[in-house]
Amino acid sequence: MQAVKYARAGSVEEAVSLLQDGGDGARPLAGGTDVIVQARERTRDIDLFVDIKHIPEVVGISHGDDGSLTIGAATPCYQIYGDETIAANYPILVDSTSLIGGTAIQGRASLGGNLCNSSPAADGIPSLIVLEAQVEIAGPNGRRTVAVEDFCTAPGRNVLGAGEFAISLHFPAPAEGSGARFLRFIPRNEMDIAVTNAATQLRLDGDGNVTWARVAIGAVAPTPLLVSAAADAIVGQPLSEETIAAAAAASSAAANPITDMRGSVRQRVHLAGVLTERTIRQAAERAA
Amino acid sequence: MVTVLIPQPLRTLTDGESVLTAEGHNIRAVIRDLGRRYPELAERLVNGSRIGRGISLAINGDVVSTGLITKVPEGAEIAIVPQISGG
Amino acid sequence: MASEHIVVSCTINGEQQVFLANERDSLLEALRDRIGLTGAKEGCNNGNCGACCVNMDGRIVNSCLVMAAECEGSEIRTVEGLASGDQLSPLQNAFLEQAALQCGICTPGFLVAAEALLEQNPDPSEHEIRYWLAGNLCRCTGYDKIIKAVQQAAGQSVV
Amino acid sequence: MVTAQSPETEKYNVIGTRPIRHDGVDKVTGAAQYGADISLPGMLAGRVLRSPHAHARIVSIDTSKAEALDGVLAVITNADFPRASDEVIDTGEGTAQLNWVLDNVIASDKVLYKGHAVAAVAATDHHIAEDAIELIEVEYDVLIPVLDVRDAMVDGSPLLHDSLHTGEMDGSKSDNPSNTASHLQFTKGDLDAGFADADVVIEREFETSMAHQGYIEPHNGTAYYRADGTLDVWTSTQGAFVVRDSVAPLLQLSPSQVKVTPMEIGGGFGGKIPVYLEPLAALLSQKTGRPVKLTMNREEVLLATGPTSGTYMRVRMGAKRDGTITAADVHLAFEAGAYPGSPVGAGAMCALAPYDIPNQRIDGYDVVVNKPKTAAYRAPGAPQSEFATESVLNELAEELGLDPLEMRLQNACVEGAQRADGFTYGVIGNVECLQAAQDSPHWQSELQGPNRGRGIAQGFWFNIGFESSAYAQVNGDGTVPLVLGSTDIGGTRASIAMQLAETLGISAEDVHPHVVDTNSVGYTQVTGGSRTTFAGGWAAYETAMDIRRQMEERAAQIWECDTSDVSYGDDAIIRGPQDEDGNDQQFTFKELAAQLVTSGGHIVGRADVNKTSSGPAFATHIVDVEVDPDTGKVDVLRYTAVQDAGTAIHPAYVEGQMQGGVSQGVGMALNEEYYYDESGDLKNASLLDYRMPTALDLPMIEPIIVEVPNPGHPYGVRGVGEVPIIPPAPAVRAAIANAIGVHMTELPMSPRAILDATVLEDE
Repeated sequence: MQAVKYARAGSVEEAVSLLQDGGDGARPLAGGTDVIVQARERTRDIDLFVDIKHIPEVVGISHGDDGSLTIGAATPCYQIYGDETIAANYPILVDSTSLIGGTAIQGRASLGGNLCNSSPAADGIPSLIVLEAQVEIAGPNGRRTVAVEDFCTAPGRNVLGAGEFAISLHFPAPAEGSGARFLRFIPRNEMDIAVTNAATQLRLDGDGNVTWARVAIGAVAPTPLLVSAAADAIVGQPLSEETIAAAAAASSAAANPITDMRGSVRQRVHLAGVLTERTIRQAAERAA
Repeated sequence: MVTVLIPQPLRTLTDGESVLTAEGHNIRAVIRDLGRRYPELAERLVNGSRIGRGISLAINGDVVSTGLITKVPEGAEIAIVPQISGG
Repeated sequence: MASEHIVVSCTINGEQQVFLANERDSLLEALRDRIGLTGAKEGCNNGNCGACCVNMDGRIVNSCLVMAAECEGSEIRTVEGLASGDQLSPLQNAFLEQAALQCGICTPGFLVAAEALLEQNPDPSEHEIRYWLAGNLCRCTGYDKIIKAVQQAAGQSVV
Repeated sequence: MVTAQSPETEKYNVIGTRPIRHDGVDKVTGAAQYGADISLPGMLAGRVLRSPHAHARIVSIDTSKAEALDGVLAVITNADFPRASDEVIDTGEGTAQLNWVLDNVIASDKVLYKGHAVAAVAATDHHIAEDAIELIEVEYDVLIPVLDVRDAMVDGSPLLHDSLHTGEMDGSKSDNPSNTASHLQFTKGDLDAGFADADVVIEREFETSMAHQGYIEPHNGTAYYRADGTLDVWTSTQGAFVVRDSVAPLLQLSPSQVKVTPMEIGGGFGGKIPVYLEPLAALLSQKTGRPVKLTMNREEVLLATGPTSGTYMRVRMGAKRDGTITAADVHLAFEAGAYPGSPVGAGAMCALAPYDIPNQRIDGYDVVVNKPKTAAYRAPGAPQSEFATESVLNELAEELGLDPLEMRLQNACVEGAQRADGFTYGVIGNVECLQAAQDSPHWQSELQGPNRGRGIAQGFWFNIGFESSAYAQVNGDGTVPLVLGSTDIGGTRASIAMQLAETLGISAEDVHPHVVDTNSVGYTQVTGGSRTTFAGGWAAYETAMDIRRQMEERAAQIWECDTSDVSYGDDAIIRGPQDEDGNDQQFTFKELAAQLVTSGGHIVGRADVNKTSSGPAFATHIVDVEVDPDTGKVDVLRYTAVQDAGTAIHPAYVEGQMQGGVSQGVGMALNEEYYYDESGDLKNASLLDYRMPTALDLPMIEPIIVEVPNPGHPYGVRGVGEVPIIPPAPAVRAAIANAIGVHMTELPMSPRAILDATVLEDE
């Protein structure tokens, strides 16, 4: 473990100033399941942890009167998948949060942390993208909001500037007739990083036409990808073998992966299609 | 009399013979007897007071663990095998 | 590069503890090196094996992924806190009766994790047990007897 | 819980029952002390600097900055050790050259794999030790790494060792240096004639990856060199005496100066036989005069401790239309890692061991590559070689339209059959295992559903015996402390104590087994090779017989009669002649125990045995899988493991060994691999990416224990630990072929590999 100090922030303002004063070596600490490992294995220079999970605004779940949802960035996964309203209205968030790590990881890890760690293979981000989530960021110049698909910029990198950190995620109310599904492919049944993952949200009208869709894929590019071409392939008509296959092909075409110990280029390109197809079908089942 | 089975790679030391017979009440005596006809073989099978490097001997299917003084029953079959380790 | 020491106060197995830790210590290191509770084990030190599982404020966590400094004011339960005196818990007894351990290094983590499962789900299915315990690796048993021990502790009939 | 004894063990009182293991309470309360749990006054923490390169010459090492860091008390390199000779030392069940042992512990002129130890520090705190190794400056001359066993064997390949020449079994050496350390060969019959006799011949090539033992406890070693020149070592090891006999010569100490205390051990599977940290801790302690503890992290374990060999294998096998196997030709090239000593010999001897094949040739090559030095791993060598041969046998059965189980029965070795290496079988349970599998509910059931398949495979392992020691005394209350030298990795305190209890006619609970240090018990070989319950049980039996004799003598003294008139019955009643009044004289064990102290003192029984009649083990496994053709993922649906245990002393722990072996075998079959990049960097050195099965990856594993008692053991014990890791990979391969019609040729049969062999094949 690097020589790292610890500070517990009691408010957003305090966290911002701690992070700002701490400079490049200061990192927000939520569940710690990524940053503590990075500090220990010296894969990232960290000399200060700013613990943000005791800030009331940064932890917890609130449901708006309009059906929208706000999740504190440091809210641990188990609270998210244990929330009955989320399970009913945003089951895709249960998909993601219940397969990040194992039970013990889920006791600490958060969606905000998953997002800010900005791994190309993050299992939270594709779901956030297809749900059109917005991340609220606090920093020295006040607050700003960024669409999740614009958040990650490179492996381990994102739009957060000096002294900034994510405080919450906002989700619009699910539209009538919508359904969403997240799937990942891993060699085991648990505990692995995704070889490839995918999420789809779509809306069906009364006639079974897809009126709107979003498809996102992960672990196939430097950042999780919103694949508009895949969505375009299914929107405006009822789902069919042909449209689903076209969407899958669009995802495979959009994939630009690398070969590493978790998967090969052609495996990932192939799986992007397979998972796109499967999430579309299963999102449609949920929409129906 | 005992029978000694010679694995293929050691037959360079036995003029190609694959099965030899020998006399002896223990391993040392058997090897000494073999050495009268096949001195290079005997040299390979003994390393000072021990059985030769990297090999084991098995009497009737049981690997010898008590070295050159291990008793050899009359009529026994001796095999020459590589050392085995277990996990 | 020098690191300083910090004072942490928390409740461990029902006892109020105040201890001195290196500010770089994880909860696992603090438990083992500073407090002398060596029941939680280091298997991987990055959250992938579960040998260091402890219960923190009612949830199981990998104590290697918690900084000691984070524990200020929290309530920690370790494998050492499962038995009361020489009375083993039903889960501990079940592990012994089902021969659910071989080398025993993963056992503390499994016990802490399985107890947390039974607290929130007293009658889990085999799949629920396997899912809950997927973050705890055991290399000796093939998991059969561990699953059966949890089933036994849950009062289920075990073949 | 199943408590009924098997028909084979019904005649016993203790054997075949399932008592609570003696060390159990300590292990469920967290009280058990494993190697890393030790804490000593004044103890320092050590840390090892490791090579970032797979193959490089060390130009220079500058430790000055590390030494200057506050809190650092010593920094050592290979140069600080006494020069090691090329003498051969006993390293457990094998031997090794002392200088290679040292060079693997800490590199001398070259680093030979990524993670090879280069220097070690001792500091007041492990955080400081970690900082200190970052300050050590090493200049390397990076060399081309040799990473593939076939490339390594080619003339002109870069050499790991300039002094290594290929050794033949006859003692001759190759003229030119080579990465091939040795070649061995076994032959039987006439190979060409055998193939000419065959109606069908199948030839396949296989590649398997290195795979790690994966014990959950990382290596550790604590040493304290005292002012009087004695050295104490505490460590998690499979063999305390091996540690003593390795550390002593490396530090040029007498074995009598070194005491090794085996701590509880968190798994080993063969990987905790070699020394890694103990010599470093010892030298650091010698330099500082304080106890030093070294522990590895998981990355170090995967980078630098023994995995099992990766291989290239080729098998050609021929059979007649009726299923008779006529010939088999097996070529095995095993990666030894950085220094010679792969398990290719055992692999070669096991390759065709279950089958009576008249014409055979088996060639084996031990090849060094720039990867960690391999160590024993559960039935070392056999999971690879039998994967190759069992796989080809399954394909032959498929080609001939024969039931693969029937075909095995048809060719199975029985008592009197001789292997190519010259071994002749005594009483074995090969056929009995196959028959039990045939009769099992699993084999009798029908598998339904798309993309599902069933596979079967057989496994063979020798089991070993060797030296074990024990002693026990009889306390006044009739309890018996039993002192052992065998590290208890999986319940052997219980299985050995049960054999003592059985022999004495007392309960398992009245025996209190203890594992002690190397000064407190006679020489005992490693816990490994499936030998511990066999040989430890022998020692316990002899110890108990010694006690029985002494108790007969004591009773004779008390009754003032001839010892020959006293008999110790198997019911633990000591019976003497009638007394002067014509009354029967007898003691129960406890009654006589209570009188020992007043009738001449306590009784201590002891034994030191060196047995090799360990009795081979066979196993038959059946597996059902489902393959996802779109992702290449294999799910294991159902698993049955049949195995001959000889006599199952503690059936629950026999089952546990079978289930655990299956789990490791399935891991090797499906996902476990060493993933290197072209520079020799191991890219998956974590338990995240070295994927061992989780609880969610396996179904319940149905164990069927067959008992064909070993005539070479008083209770018929055969080793049980190793053979169950062998059949899973070929059985899973057959099941995959049965499910989707593809015959895989590599291990692991990962989703990536299966996709490459199926939907992505033409791309």
